[in-house]
Amino acid sequence: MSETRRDAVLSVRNMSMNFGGLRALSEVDFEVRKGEVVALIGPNGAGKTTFFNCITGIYAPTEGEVLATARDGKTRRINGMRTNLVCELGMARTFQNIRLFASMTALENVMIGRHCRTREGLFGAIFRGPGTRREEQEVVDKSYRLLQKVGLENVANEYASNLPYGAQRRLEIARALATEPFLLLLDEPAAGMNPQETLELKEMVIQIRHEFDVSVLLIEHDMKMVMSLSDRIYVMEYGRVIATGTPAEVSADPEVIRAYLGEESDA
Amino acid sequence: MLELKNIDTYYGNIQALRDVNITVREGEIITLIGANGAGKTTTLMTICGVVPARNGEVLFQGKPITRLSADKIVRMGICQVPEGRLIFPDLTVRENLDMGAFLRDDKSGVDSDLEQVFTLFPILKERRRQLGGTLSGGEQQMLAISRALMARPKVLLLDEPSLGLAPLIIRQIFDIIKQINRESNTTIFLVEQNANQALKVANRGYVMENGRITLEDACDKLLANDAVKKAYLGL
Amino acid sequence: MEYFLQLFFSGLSKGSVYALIALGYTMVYGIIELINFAHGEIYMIGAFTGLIVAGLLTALGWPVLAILAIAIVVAMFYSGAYGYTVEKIAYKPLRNAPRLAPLISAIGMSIFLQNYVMLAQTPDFLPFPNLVPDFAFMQPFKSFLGTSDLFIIVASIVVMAALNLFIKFTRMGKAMRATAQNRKMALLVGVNVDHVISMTFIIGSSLAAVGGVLIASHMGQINFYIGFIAGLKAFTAAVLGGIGSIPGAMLGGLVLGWTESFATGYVSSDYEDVFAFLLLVLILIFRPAGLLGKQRAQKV
Amino acid sequence: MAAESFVKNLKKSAVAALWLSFLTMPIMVIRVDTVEKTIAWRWMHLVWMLVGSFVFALAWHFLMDRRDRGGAATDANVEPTPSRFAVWLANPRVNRPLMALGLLFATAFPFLFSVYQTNILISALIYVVLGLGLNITVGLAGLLDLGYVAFYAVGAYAYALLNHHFHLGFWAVLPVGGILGAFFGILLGFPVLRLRGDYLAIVTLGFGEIVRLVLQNWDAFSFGPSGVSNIDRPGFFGITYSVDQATTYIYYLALLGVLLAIFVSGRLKDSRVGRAWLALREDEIACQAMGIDNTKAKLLAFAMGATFAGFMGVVFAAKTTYINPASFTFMESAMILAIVVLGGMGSIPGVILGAFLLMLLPEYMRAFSQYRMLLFGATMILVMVFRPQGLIRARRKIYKVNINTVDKA
Amino acid sequence: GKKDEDKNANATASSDKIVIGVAGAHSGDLASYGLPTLNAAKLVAKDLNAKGGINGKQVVIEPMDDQCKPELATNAATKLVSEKVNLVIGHICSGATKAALPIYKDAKIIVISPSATSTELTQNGEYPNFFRTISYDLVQGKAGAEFAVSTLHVKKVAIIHDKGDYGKGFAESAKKALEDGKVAQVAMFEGVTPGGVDYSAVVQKIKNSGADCVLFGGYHPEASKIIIQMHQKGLMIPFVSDDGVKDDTFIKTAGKDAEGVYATGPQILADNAIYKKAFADHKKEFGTEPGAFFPQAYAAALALTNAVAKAGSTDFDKVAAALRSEYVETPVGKIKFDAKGDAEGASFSVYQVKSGKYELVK
Ligand SMILES: Nc1ncnc2c1ncn2[C@@H]1O[C@H](COP(=O)(O)OP(=O)(O)OP(=O)(O)O)[C@@H](O)[C@H]1O
Ligand SMILES: Nc1ncnc2c1ncn2[C@@H]1O[C@H](COP(=O)(O)OP(=O)(O)OP(=O)(O)O)[C@@H](O)[C@H]1O
Ligand SMILES: [Mg+2]
Ligand SMILES: [Mg+2]
Repeated sequence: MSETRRDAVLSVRNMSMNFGGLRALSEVDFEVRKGEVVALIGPNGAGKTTFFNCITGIYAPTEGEVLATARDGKTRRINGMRTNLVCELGMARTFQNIRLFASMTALENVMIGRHCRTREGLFGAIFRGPGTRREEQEVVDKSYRLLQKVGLENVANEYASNLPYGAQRRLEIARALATEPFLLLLDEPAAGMNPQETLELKEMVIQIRHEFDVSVLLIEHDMKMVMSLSDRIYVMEYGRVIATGTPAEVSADPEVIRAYLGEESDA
Repeated sequence: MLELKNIDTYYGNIQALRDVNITVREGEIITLIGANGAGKTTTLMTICGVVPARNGEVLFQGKPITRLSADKIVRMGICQVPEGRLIFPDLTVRENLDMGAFLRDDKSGVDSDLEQVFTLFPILKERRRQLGGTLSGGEQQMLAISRALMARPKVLLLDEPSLGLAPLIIRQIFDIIKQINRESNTTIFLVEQNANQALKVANRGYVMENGRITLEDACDKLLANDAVKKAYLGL
Repeated sequence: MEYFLQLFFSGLSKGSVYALIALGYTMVYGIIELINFAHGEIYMIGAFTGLIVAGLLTALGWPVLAILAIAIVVAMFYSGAYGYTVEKIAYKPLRNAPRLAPLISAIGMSIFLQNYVMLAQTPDFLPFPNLVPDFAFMQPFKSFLGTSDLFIIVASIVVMAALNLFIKFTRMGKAMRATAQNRKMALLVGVNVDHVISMTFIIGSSLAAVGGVLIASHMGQINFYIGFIAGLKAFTAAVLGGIGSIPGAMLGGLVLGWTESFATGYVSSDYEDVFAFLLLVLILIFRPAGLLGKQRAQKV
Repeated sequence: MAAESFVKNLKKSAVAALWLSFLTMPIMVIRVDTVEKTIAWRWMHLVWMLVGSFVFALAWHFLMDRRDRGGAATDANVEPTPSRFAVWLANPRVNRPLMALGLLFATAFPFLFSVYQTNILISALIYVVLGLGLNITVGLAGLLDLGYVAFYAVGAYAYALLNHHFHLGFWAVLPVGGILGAFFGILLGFPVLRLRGDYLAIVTLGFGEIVRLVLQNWDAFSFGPSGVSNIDRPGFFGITYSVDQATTYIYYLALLGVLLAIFVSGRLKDSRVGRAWLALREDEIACQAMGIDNTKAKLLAFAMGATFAGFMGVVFAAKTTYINPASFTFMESAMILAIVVLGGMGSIPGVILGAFLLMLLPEYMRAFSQYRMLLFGATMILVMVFRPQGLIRARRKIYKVNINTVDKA
Repeated sequence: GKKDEDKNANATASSDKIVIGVAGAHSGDLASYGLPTLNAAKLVAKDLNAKGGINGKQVVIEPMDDQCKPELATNAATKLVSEKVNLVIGHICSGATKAALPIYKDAKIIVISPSATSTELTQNGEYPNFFRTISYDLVQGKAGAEFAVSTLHVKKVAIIHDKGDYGKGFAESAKKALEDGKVAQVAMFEGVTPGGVDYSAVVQKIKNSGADCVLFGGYHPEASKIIIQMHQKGLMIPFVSDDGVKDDTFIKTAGKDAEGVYATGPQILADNAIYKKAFADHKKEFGTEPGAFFPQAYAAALALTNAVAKAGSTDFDKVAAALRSEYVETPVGKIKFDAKGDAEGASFSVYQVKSGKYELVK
């Protein structure tokens, strides 16, 4: 299981994370391959978000190894790497508790995502030469296009904090996409959306995966979305991976039913 | 029990609610569904006096509460589980629950309620010494619900209680809603994205679009309504 | 060794002075996250009220300790009332405003109150009668600690302990902690936030008055400007100890007092403040939330 | 309705007047001398207080009603409806000529008004630049800096000492001041990287005090409290001027500084760097997770702000020709911060207006002599209460999308 | 001559008035040293005006606040210049005075300060327009040091100052005098932070240093706190200080601890009629006793108005000449000014607090 496949973009080996006495993750092995949509599910408090935090550098895992293969084909060890460098490498995330830049407009929020892909510095900003101007316009245009992608172009100039919950979630996705990731990490993107909106979101994710050629790692409690969207699923409980496999395999796994899905899965 | 009459609510100069009329009878479960940004959260905030209505009136047990401050409204027995897992991040789980019972004086009742909440959500008992802010999303949501239960309100306003919870727990939440409605005759005002489930537990439902109530009916009727099916049930 | 002890006690009494003012500071800060620059002025007003009471009662020929008691009570009342009013005028209208707006109105309030007292009373220094008589039993320790030093130390410990119990165990204390963390949430559990904030200001301000009277009596003089430096030092102490934390304010005050005292004693008083601030920077680098402050629960 | 609320306000004001009179009674009325054992009762003060506070309370309630009727205008992210005047002003066809007119006026100023007027305007202009500098650190990047005046002191002492010891001229030291400012900015930035909010505030405050105390105590270096006098006024290719001429000359220098500062901070605000600062202000974690290097952004913000102050320090030393540590107290930092917040955080015209208000107000209130600081403090409170977002609130730029390229995609 | 408001300025300075600017700290932390000067000027002007003014011209006082800050002082000075005031009393702090003087010099306005003691102000000869009624640091410090050595016969002196330009100036010249004299040794030389809540650490340090005398440069608030704490800690050595301490407020605030304290200062004879009158007038007019530097300020106002009267105009050269040549009776003695601008004739001596009053030593 721990043998790394050649097309893995993310592979995690034997990772653990302790908070004081609490072991939030223990000996997790994990892999995302190129172009895949992988879901991570599990009961509340299982350690899913903590897993995201560990691989994006927000926490440094207590043990284990995180390897990422960026678009350049090189594989790097990234545990403990600073968050911004992880993002620059090409792993972008959204947050479970939405973290938008509240008093910036929707468009600007996305433009922030372009930051690590642009180079304009202090002097460029002050003198605003043709190169800078071109880059700026490109940032604006690309960001706007991303807003179109997630259906928010008509609120481009609204403050992010004034958008409804669902729109904020989509805006976070657009912002993450703006960093040109090879791996998109979504933490409960459908939370706060109704079934219809969830459906639209799913379509959106599928489209994004093709168009931007990204792998997606998804935490979600909406089983309908998870089951129909993902190629593979990892199930976590008390910080351990208790099952992996295709949606069909996982949803039939008695362990998973006991720990997470419950008897009659009517999702 | 609770009545909203011609409510208009604004954020600055943006109108979020337009002429909203809702009636909740005692002992009833009603649900309010609607798309993102329809104004559901705003409706609850207006009832609680956090975002006061500019026009119209809110009546509770026949008395107007429109201009009362939020704490007075809570004192009258209206309690809200707010959207987005609002909890006290630097208080422990236990202290958060105690804050829920802030207005209560019956110590023994509070203690037994605490036990009850811990049996409902055993994970909270495990985590009772942890700071609220470090809980996982779902744990925070459970804490928020439990906190409201600790207040023993007459009317419980729930804003998307199932948000971020595992399927198993969601089912449990809806059971709890039914249970407290049945056992302590708590009136419940449920705002849900999970319209399917919500319409199943509730007696009556309202549909909100762009700050207006567009439909109002018994839940089974709404479940059968084509427009509702298409827009909210994802069928 | 004796020199060390002397400096230790100097630092202790100086630190207690800081702590006594810092306690009120930290309370107010804890609840509305406002650096209340006017707190020093409330302390000054407490001292002036104490002076006026002492003046009136001395004229009537009352015994000193009775004067002290009454002066403290009246000063507490008036300072509390000032605190209440200041909050209503300068901070309450700014509840939803950007975070720095009340900070600026606090600075404005500080300037206003200073000049108000200067104009209404006098710009000059006024003698403040010594209301704390020297106790005989303190005589042997005189070169370490005077009676008024002892009074201040005891007062600050008592106030700290009482405040700590109050915050931990009363309903109002609970409401204060809730309000401090999240005002909207506190509203939703039925806390009367306005009332709680007013109470915090009243309590914090009356504590400043206790400090005002005792310290003025200790120093023997006051003028309209004494609040400014005292306020700044108290603020430093509160941050050092971990702002919002009651025992922290006490500890912060003492650490500050000791630093200054030892820096003076072993290096030079020229640089006592430099040492105090350097220590502050050092401590905050290693404990970004102060000595006893809790790092905010930050989960992503 | 209006009459009813007026009567209500009347009542409220009466209560307020009674309360305020009661509150101020001891300090306003009684004056004791505990040595001579005399007591003076000044009951007239109480009468004034009653009348004054009643009028004040009435005005207060009237304005408060008006403010609150404007909806949740205090809410950070709700744009109030711009007044018709603001809309008119926002029209480039109106504001361009207006700006040109303003610039023309500013250019002609020294020839129209007295040296005194020019002189205080120089102070105001210096503070405009300081405000714009601090606006970068506080307004854009959200790093509350209460020790900003330290950088100003660094610039001023750089010129004073280099001039005193080596007779270096104004123009030679000007860049040195800026560079030293930036250097000290970074020096301060490093230890405080991990600190948040008000912990940052106190450390910066401490830093400012340390710089001042060192200047005050280290005689051998800085001449201690007696300061450095006879600093050369700026020359121009060896020409020296009389006081009047020099004032005019420095005025233009300061004006140039202001224009430059407006230009630079305006450009920065809507640039990649500026957006990174805003993001940093809003949410550090998200900011970092979006690939922004927080450390770099913070240090850059400190350094940029400090550079402005360093430059202005040099100008200041050249203007007064004498400096001592008394000019660089905490109160000065507080004033610059007040300029930024009162004017409107992040808003360039706001900061300019704030600087003019806070610097010129005390000057023009000289007529009130001893009451001027009282009124000044009151003004600060009132402006904040009635315009919590500052005099001119910052507006985010509306970016123009190039539709062609977008559609092509 | 270009400004459009010159009309106003001319109105204030019209030929039937003599406008005297009074500049100094009228607000802020040092207001208590600045406002007494303003009061003194007002009292003198009132007296003169009651007698019909100077040569028939009314005297008008124009207060100008500088908070003792250099940059505000330059603003205040330019403002006074542009208002065409004829003469200036002020500024209070040496720093502010240094910043403002070049402006007055350029405008040819006479400035007379009651309290700016920095030695270089007069001694470096740069400001022919500057006079003062207070003796400067070098004289004061030296006087204090010499008194300690020759009269008190001390051997080890602790020199303390308040880190301000006034106090440190005094302390430094005292130190220099002691080191030059080589009779007594300087045990410690340190500044205390003004406005502090407690000075017991520095007092312990003095005690520990084995000094047998304290020389203090600074103002009375710090002095009284230090002396009180010295006595509390049982440190009963002589305390010698400067003009800033020779103030009745000091005796009041330090109470019985003030007894025995020495301070240098201008000689105000107990029966000086002018001072008595000024004192009484102040109480009558303002309801309080005068504050710091009041006698010097009163003297400055008298000297200035007298010189104008003698000169018959406010012309710079004439008034300066009159100041240098005409003796005038003031609270600080019968004085005129020397070529550099320092007061001559003011006898300068050492005082000691005895039963609640400053009394001349010897
Ligand atoms: N900073 C922290 N300090 C202490 N405990 C923490 C911290 N962060 C997370 N935990 C604990 O670790 C466990 C895992 O949390 P995590 O947020 O990863 O859960 P999750 O799987 O994302 O759950 P959910 O589906 O509810 O979001 C939880 O029990 C939580 O209380
Ligand atoms: N603080 C605010 N300031 C300005 N506008 C706001 C604010 N909060 C909400 N709104 C606006 O009010 C409208 C109603 O929002 P509300 O939050 O009530 O919707 P909702 O139905 O609860 O949506 P969701 O399902 O996303 O929670 C939305 O258009 C939203 O943009
Ligand atoms: Mg999670
Ligand atoms: Mg909602």
